[in-house]
Amino acid sequence: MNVKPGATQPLEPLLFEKGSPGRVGWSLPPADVPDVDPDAIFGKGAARGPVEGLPELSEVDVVRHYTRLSRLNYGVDVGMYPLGSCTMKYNPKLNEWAARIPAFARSHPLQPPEISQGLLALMHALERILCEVSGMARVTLQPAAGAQGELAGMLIVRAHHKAHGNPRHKVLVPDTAHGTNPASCALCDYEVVTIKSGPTGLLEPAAVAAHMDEDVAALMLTNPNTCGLFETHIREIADIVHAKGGLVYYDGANLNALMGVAKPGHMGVDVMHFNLHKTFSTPHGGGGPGSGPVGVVEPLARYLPTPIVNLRDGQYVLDDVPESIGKMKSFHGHVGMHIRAYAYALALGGKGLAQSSRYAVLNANYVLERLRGAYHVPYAGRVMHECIVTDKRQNDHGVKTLDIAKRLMDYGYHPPTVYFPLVVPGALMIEPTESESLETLDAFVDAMLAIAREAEEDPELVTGAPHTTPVARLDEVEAARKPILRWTPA
Amino acid sequence: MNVKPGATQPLEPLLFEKGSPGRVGWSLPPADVPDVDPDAIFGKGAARGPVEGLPELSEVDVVRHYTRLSRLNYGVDVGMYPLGSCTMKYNPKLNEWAARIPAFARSHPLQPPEISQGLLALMHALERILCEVSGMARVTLQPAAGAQGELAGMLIVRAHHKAHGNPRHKVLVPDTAHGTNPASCALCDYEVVTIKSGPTGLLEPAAVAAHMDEDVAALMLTNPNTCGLFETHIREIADIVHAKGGLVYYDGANLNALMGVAKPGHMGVDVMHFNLHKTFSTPHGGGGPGSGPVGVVEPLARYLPTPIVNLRDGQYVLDDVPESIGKMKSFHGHVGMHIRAYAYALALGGKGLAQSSRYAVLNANYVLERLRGAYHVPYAGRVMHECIVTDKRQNDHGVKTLDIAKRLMDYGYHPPTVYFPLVVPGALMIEPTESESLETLDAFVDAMLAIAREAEEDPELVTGAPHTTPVARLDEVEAARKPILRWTPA
Amino acid sequence: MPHRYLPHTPDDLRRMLAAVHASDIDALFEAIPEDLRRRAHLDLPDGMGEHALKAHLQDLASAVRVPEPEGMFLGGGAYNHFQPGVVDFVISRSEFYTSYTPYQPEVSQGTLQAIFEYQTLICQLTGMEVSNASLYDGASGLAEALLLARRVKKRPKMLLARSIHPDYRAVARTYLSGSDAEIVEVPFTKAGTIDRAALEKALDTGVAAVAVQSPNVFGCVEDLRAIGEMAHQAGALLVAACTEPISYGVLRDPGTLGADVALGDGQSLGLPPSYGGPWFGFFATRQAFVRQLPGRLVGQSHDANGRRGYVLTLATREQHIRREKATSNICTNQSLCALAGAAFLATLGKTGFAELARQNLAKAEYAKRVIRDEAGLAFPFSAPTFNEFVVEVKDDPERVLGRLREEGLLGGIPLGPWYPELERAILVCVTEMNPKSAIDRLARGLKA
Amino acid sequence: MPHRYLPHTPDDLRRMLAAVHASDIDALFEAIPEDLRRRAHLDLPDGMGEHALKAHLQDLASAVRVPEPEGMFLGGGAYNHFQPGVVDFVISRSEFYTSYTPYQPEVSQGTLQAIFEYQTLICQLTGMEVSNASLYDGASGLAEALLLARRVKKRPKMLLARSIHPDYRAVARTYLSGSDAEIVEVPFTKAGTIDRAALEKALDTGVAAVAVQSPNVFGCVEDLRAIGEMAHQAGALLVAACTEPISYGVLRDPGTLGADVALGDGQSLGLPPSYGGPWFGFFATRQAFVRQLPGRLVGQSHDANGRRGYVLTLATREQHIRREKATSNICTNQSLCALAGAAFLATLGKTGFAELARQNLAKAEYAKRVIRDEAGLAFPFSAPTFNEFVVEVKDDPERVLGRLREEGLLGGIPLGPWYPELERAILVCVTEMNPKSAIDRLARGLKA
Ligand SMILES: Cc1ncc(COP(=O)(O)O)c(C=O)c1O
Ligand SMILES: Cc1ncc(COP(=O)(O)O)c(C=O)c1O
Repeated sequence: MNVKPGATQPLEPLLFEKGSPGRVGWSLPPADVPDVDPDAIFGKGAARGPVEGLPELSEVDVVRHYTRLSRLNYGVDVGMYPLGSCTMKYNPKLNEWAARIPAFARSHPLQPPEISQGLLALMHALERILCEVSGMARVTLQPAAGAQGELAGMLIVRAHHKAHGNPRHKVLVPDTAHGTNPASCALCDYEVVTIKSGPTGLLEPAAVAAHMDEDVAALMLTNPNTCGLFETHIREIADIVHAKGGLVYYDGANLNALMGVAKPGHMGVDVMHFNLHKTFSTPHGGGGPGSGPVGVVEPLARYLPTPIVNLRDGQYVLDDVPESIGKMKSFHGHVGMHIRAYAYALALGGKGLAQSSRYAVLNANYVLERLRGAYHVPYAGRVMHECIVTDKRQNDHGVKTLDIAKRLMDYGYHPPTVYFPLVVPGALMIEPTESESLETLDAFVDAMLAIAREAEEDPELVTGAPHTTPVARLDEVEAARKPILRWTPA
Repeated sequence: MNVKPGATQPLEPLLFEKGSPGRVGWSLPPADVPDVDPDAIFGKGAARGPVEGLPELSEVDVVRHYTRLSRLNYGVDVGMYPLGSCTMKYNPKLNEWAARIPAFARSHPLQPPEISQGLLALMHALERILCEVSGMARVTLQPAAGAQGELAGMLIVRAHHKAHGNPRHKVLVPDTAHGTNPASCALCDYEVVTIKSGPTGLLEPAAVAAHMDEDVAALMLTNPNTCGLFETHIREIADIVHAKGGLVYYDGANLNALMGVAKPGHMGVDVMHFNLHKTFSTPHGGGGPGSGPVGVVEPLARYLPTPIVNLRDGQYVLDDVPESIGKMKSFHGHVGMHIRAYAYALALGGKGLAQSSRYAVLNANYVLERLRGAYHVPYAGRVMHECIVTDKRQNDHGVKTLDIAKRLMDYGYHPPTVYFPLVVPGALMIEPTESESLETLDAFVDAMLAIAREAEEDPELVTGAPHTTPVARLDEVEAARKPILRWTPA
Repeated sequence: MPHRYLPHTPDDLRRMLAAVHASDIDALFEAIPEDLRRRAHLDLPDGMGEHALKAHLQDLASAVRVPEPEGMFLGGGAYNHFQPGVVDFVISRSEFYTSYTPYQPEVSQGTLQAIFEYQTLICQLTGMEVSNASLYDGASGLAEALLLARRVKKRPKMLLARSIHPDYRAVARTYLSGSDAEIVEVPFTKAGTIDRAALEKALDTGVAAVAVQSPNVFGCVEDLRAIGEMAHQAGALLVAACTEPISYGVLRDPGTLGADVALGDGQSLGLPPSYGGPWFGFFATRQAFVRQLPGRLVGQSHDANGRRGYVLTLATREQHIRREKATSNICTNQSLCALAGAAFLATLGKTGFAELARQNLAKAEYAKRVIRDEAGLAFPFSAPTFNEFVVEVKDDPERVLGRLREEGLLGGIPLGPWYPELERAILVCVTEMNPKSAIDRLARGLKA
Repeated sequence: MPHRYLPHTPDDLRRMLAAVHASDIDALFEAIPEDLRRRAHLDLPDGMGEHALKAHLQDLASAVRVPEPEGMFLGGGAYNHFQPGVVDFVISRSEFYTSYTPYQPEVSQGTLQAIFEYQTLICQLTGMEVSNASLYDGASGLAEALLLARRVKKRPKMLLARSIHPDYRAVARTYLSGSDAEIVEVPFTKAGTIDRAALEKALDTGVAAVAVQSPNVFGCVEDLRAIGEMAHQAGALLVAACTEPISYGVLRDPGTLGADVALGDGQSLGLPPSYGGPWFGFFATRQAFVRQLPGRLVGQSHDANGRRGYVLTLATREQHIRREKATSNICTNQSLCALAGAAFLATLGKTGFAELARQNLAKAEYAKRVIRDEAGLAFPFSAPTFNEFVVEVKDDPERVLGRLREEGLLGGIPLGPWYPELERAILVCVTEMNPKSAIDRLARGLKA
C-alpha cells in the first residue's frame, strides 16, 4: 500500500478481519422448551456445529461497519445520479414507511386471501394504474425485475404462437437494445436477429420489413429507444410485424418519458414490461430488488403467469390462469415494491405522473442544449428523457469517456451511463429525471463544461481522476484475471 | 476561496441559497371547511402573509441537503468517540424504535392518566431502576439535562435549608468541577467557593473542612471526578459537610464508572443528578436532547419537582408534591429519553449494567497503560472510566493538545475532550466507554502513538492537521470577533 | 457471559488485565472503600434479548390507549400536527443523532450548518435579529428571558400575564425562586387577554420585563404592539412567548410588533407530542442583547483554505468558560429537536407553512361556528384565536370529556385545575389533523 | 401546480423552454404522432398529500388481519423469524438503498465490499467455493442451476424430486419451457424424502442434474450425500436447494455432502415475509463452474495507490457484455436484500446463528411431541425434520385451520392443493417466535 496512515481517511476492514472469538451481537432468551441433540435427530455426520468463519462482533461493531461502508457509497439522496437508462429519480421516504407497515411486512404469502384483502386490493389497484398508463388490458405484477419481465413476456409470445401451431424461431432486436433483450430471447430458445438502426438513431420500417417473415415470433423494441429517441415509425413497424403474424414486445425501461404522453397500447404493442424501480420510484438498492410487471393486450391475458388478482363479488381473489405460461416467481412477486410503486402513483395522481414525464423530457433537452457547445452530439434534434453526448472532441487531448465519468465524481456527481448504447462510440448517456431542479441541472452542466475545459488545458487532471473519492481508480482487469471472489483466512 | 472546484468534494450551500420561488416540498389536501380571511379575524396589521425568507425546496432537495450535511459529521456510529466526561457509548437501535412506538409518540402530555398507564408504568419502573443503581430514595425524571438537574438539585438544597430557617449563602465546588456546577449555583444565588484539589487530583478532607461553616449550603462534587479519579475520602468529606448541617450534591455525569460498583447513596450523598444521555445510552443528538433525573434521600423527597408518578391501588397516578420546589419543565420531562433509557437498562439487566461499568473502567486503564510511554500522565496510579494525558512532551516540538486532537481526525477518530479539566494544563481527557472492543482500543492507541512519533519527526504534519476532513482547521477567533449568526440575503 | 452491547470476550479480559497488571477487574477499584463495593449489588432482573424486550415494550404501549389523531382535540402546549416523513428521516441519520455537541468543527459541519440554518429560520419566523441554538423548552425559555431582562435592565420586578400557560409561569417561578427577582402576575379580562389597565398600574420603574404569550393559554391573540409600547414607555422589555409557533404563519411576527425577546416551544414544528418531550425551546432576541443570550450560538467562519464553515461562537457567555458568571447554566440543549424543526420548516417551506397556518385557523373557526350555532355553547372570551379556544359546557367538564372519550375523542382540556374561576371551561384545539366529520362529532358531544 | 416531488416552478419552465427553443413542453414531443398524444390522457385521480396518503395506506393495512407473530405457524417457503433492529437500520441507510448497481467502483465501495462479504458468508453457510451476488429467489435459482447443469453437462434431462417446493418446480418448468430440456419428477417415499429406487431407475446418461431440496417442502431432511453419490456416479450434478437457510446452523452444509450447486431463498436471514417479497435467492457452486455462474460477482482488486478495493468482475458472463450468449438474462438482482442477509448474519454471528438454529429445532421437536402425545395426531412422514413438519388431521384441514384462525392462530398450510394425495395433511412450521404456550394451543386446536 502506497498510502501512509493518516494521509487519507482509513478504509474499512472486512467483517471477517474484525471481531474476536466469543463476541456476540445478538442473543435469544433461553428456550422455553427442552433442548435437543441434533446428532440424535439427524444422525452423526448430518448434524453440524457452529458455522466456521461467521463473524463474531458486538452490535456496535456491526452498526459501525455498515455505517462506514455506506459512507463510501453515492446515492440519489447524496446528489444527482444521471445514469442513462436507469431513471434514478427521487425515492420518496413515505414509500419506505409504507412498505414497512407491520400488517404488510408481516403478511405471509400463503395466508388466506380473506385476511389479506388490503394487500390484494392494493395489488389490484396498482394493476389498474399500470393498465391506464400503458393502455394494456391486463398486467401481472409477478416478475422480479425488467429482465424477468422480458422472459415472461417472451414466453407469452411463445405460448401465443404455439397455440397457433408454431412457436416460430426468430426475434428481431435492434442493435440499440439493452443486453437483457437478446439474453431473454435466448432463454426462450429464440434466435436473435439484430436489426441495424438508421443514421438518425431510429429503427426504419424498411429494415424491419427486410427481416420480417413468418418465422419471426416478435420484434422486441424499446421506446424511447436507448438513444433517447422516440421510435417515430413504431406504428408502421408494428403493422409490418403484425402483417406476418408476429407480435410486438415493448421494453418499458424508458416509460418515464411517456406517462400521459403516449400509450404503448396505442402503438401496436402486444406485450410489454414495466420497471417499477425506474418509472415508479422504487429504490434501486445498490442493484435491486426491482419489480418488472408485464402488461398484455386482451387476447394474450390467458397466458399471464399464475395466479392473478381479480375482484369478484366484492372480494379480492387469487385466480389461477388456466393457459398460463406458469409461475415466474414463488408466490406473488415483490409485494414490498408494489406497495412503494402504488404509494408513488397515488402521491402524484394522473396529472402528476403526466407532469413527471413532461419534466423529465424537458430536463434532458435542457441538459443537451447546454452541452452542445462543448461535447459532440451524435444525433441531431430533440431527445426524450435522456440524451447522449460523446468524447469525440476530448479524444484529441487523450481524454476518454471513462475519464470524464471519473472526473465528474470529483465534482460531486455520479457519472452518466458510459459506452452504452453500443452503437454510439464513447457514449455518455445522461438521464437527469424530473426530480432534478433547474439549479441542479445547471450545476451539473457547469461541471461537465469545466471538465471539457480541463480536458483541453490539463488533460492529466481528467485522466488521473477521480482525486477525491475514498479510493482511486480501481484495477478491473486485474480483478477479472485472477478472480478473488470471497475472503479466505490467511 | 483558495480551493479549485474539483480539488475537493464540494461543500453544501445553505438552505437559503437553494430553491426557487414557488417550489414546494409539502402540501395539504384542500381544507374540508370554508376558508377564512385572517385580516378580518385579527385585524389588518396583526395578520401576516407567507413568512419571508423561508426555503422553497422540493422534497428531494431537502432530503439531499440533510443527507449531505450528515456526511460531514462524525458520530458514535462512525467510530470511536473517546470524548472524556461525555460517555459516548453505543446508542442501541432498539431504543430508537421504542421511542417511536406510535402509542408512545402520539401521547399528549395532558391526556388522562387512565389512558396513559403504560407510559406511567414505564416512568415508575425507570425511577425504581435509578434508585437501585444510585441508592437514592426517590428520583424525579423531569429535568431536561444534567445542568437542569443541578439547578433542581440545588433548589432542593435551598428549600431544605430554608425550611430549617436559613437558605445559607455559599456552596463549595472543587476546582475540577464542570462549568455547569458553579453556573447552577449562581442561578440559585449561591456564592461559589472554589476548593483546590490536592496534588493527587483528589479533594482533601482538610481543604473542605477549612471552608466548611454554617453558611455553606452544600458541597457539590463529581465522583469519579473529572480527572477520572474516585474521591476516596468522600465519606469523610460528607461527614465534615453534614456536621455543619450542609448537604452533599453529587454530579452523576460520571456514574458510568460505578454501576453495581458503589452507590452514591452509601457515600453520604443527599442529592444527585443522572445524565441518561451518558450513563443510560440515550443519544446525544449533536448536543441534545438529554435527560437529567434527580435523586434524593428520603427526607428531601418532599421538595422534588411536581408532579411525581406513584402506584396506588394498582393504578399509576401523577401526584402533586406539596412542598415541591415547583416545576422544572412543562409536563413530564423528556419522556422519549426515558423510554430509551428504560429499554437500555432492561436490555442489560442488573448484571449487564454492573459489567458495563467494570469494562468501562478496564478500558480506560488499558488505554492509559498503553499511552504512558509516549504521553505525559499527570496523575499516578489507576483511573476509573476515563484517563488524562497531556501534551507536555509534545510541547518541546511545538505540538499542542489541539494539534494532537485535530490529527486524530485524520486517523478516523473523534478527538478526546481537550483542555478540561482546567486544573490540568493541556489535558487530553479520554473516555473510551465499555462499548469499545480491545481491537478498537488498540487501533486508537496506535494512532495516538503514531501521532506522538509524528510530533517528533514531522511536527508540521500534526500542527497543520486535519488534512482529510471536509474542511480544514476553522478560524474560531474571527467568528467571535465579528459574529455572523444567521444568513441574510446578500 | 457475553452481551450484545459489551464486546469483551474472556480472552480480551485476560489480555487487558495482564496489560494493566491487575489480577482481576476488582483490583481496578481499590480506590473505592471496600464496604461501598460490598453493598453495591444491583437488585435488578437479568438482561433481555432484543425480541423479548420488544415484546415487553409493545405490551406497555398497548396499555396506552390514545385515540387516532383525527379525534385528538388537546392542545394547551402540545399540538396535534402532521410530521412529514422527511423529518424523521433526517433525525434518524446516524451522524446527526449519535454525535456530541459540535466542539470540534472540522468533523461537525453537518450539525453546525444545520443549526446555523435553524437560527436563521427562527429569526425569520419571529422577526427577531438573533436566535440561539435552542433551549430546553418554552417554559425555561421564559425563565431565561426574565433572567436576561434582569441582567440588562438591572431591575427586580417581572410582570407576567396570568394568561401565560401555567407551566411556563411555574417554571419561571422555580428558576427565579433562588434569586431576588419578584414576579407579579397581571390578570386577564373578558377578552381572554391581559388586563391592560392592571398592567398600566403595575408598570413602574422597578419593572424589568413585561411577559405575555400570544396566542396565550386560552388560544387568544394578545395585542403585542400595544403591550410593547406600554412596556417600553416604562423602560421595560417586552417578552413575547408563544404557545404555538404555527401561528407565525398567519400572525404578524413579534419582532415587528416590538418584542425584545420571542420564545416558545417548538413541538409543533415536526416533533411528536411524546407525552411531553423531548421538543425544543426557541429563543430569539435583538442584536443588542446578543452577549446576554443564554445557550449556544453557531457562527459563520472560514477554514485555513478560505472555505466557508461554521463554529460554536461567543462561548464567553457560557458556563464552560465563564462558570458562575455565565448567562445561563445550560450545556446540553435540544440540538436534534432543533434540527427536526429546521427540517420541518425546510420541507413545508414558504408556501406549505402559510397553508398549514391558514388551515389551522380555518378549522378552528369552523369548530367555533358549529359549537356555537349547532351545539349552542358559549365562549367565555372574545379575543380572536388561532387554533384553540375556550368553550363553556353545561355539565361537569370531566363528565363531558369522559363521554367524548368513549366515542374515541379526546375533546379538550378542563381549565378548572389551572383556573378555578373557569370550572366549566374546556380548552379545545383544532388542527389540520381533525377532519370536519370529527369536528362535527365533537360539537355534538360537547353539547350532550 | 407545483408538487413536492417535482421541482419545476413556472419561472423555471419559462427559462428552460427558452433555452431549448420551444414554445411549450408539447413542442418537445413532436416526434410522437399527434393522435397517440391525443389519446394519452390518464384517467386517474389527482395526487394526494402525504397525510391523506398515509391515512389511505393505513386503511388498507387495517384490512389485513394477520395475527401476532407468536400465533403464526406458516412456513412452506416463508418463515416467521425475528428481524434484529440492526438489519433495518443498515438497509435504511440512504447510500445503500438509493444507489444503483455498483458499476462505478470509486463511488460504490460500500455496496461492493458488503456484497463481497455476502458472497463469503454464503460460501460459509453452504460450504461451497463461490457464491454470486444474489438471484431473484430460490425458485429462479433452481431454474438457473438446471440451466447451468445443461451448459456444463450438455445433457437434456433434469431429475427433480417431487418433494421440492411446488413453486420452485413450477418456476423451473417455466424457465425451461422454451428450451429443449426435459424435466422428470421423482416421487417421494413414506419417509417424506426422494424415492431413491425411483431415482436410480431414472438416472441415465441423459441426465444433467439431480435436484433435491433439504429441508424439503415437507420439512424433511434429505440424504444429500447418498443422492449426490448416485448423481455423480451417473455423471450428473447434484443441485441442493434448501427451503430454510436457518437449517444450515444445525445441518451439515451441502458443500461437504457433495452438492455442486447450493441455492435457496434468503428470506429467513433478516427479511420480513412481506406477502412474498422482495427477498433474495442465494446461489453458490464449485470454483470449477465460476465462469458458468449466472448473475453478478464482486471481486477483490486494488486502486491506483495500491489500496484494496472491490469491483464487479467476470462480467463477460453477463448479458450486458455477452447479450444472447450470457449465462443468464438477469441484470437487476436483489442487492439490498442480500445486504440485509449479510447484516443479519453479521449481527447473529457464529454463536447467535447456531443458537437460533438449535432453538428452531427444539421448538419444532416439542411441537411434534405435544401434537403426537397430547393431540394424538399422526405424522405421515418419518424422516427427521428441522423447523417444519407435516401432520395429518382428522377433519377437513380448511375447517381445522379456520377454527384455529378464530383463536388468532395461523395453524399451517393445507397440503391438498399441492399434493392431492395428502388431502388431510397440514404443513406446520415452528420457530423461535412461537412460545410454548402458543404451541400448546396449536396442538389442542389441531386435535379439535
Ligand atoms: C432498456 C433496458 N431494458 C431492460 C433492462 C433490464 O431491467 P432489469 O435490470 O430490471 O432487469 C434495463 C436495465 O437497466 C434497461 O435499461
Ligand atoms: C461533569 C459534568 N457535569 C455536568 C454536565 C452537564 O450536563 P448536561 O450537558 O447534560 O447539562 C456535564 C456535561 O458534559 C459534565 O461532564
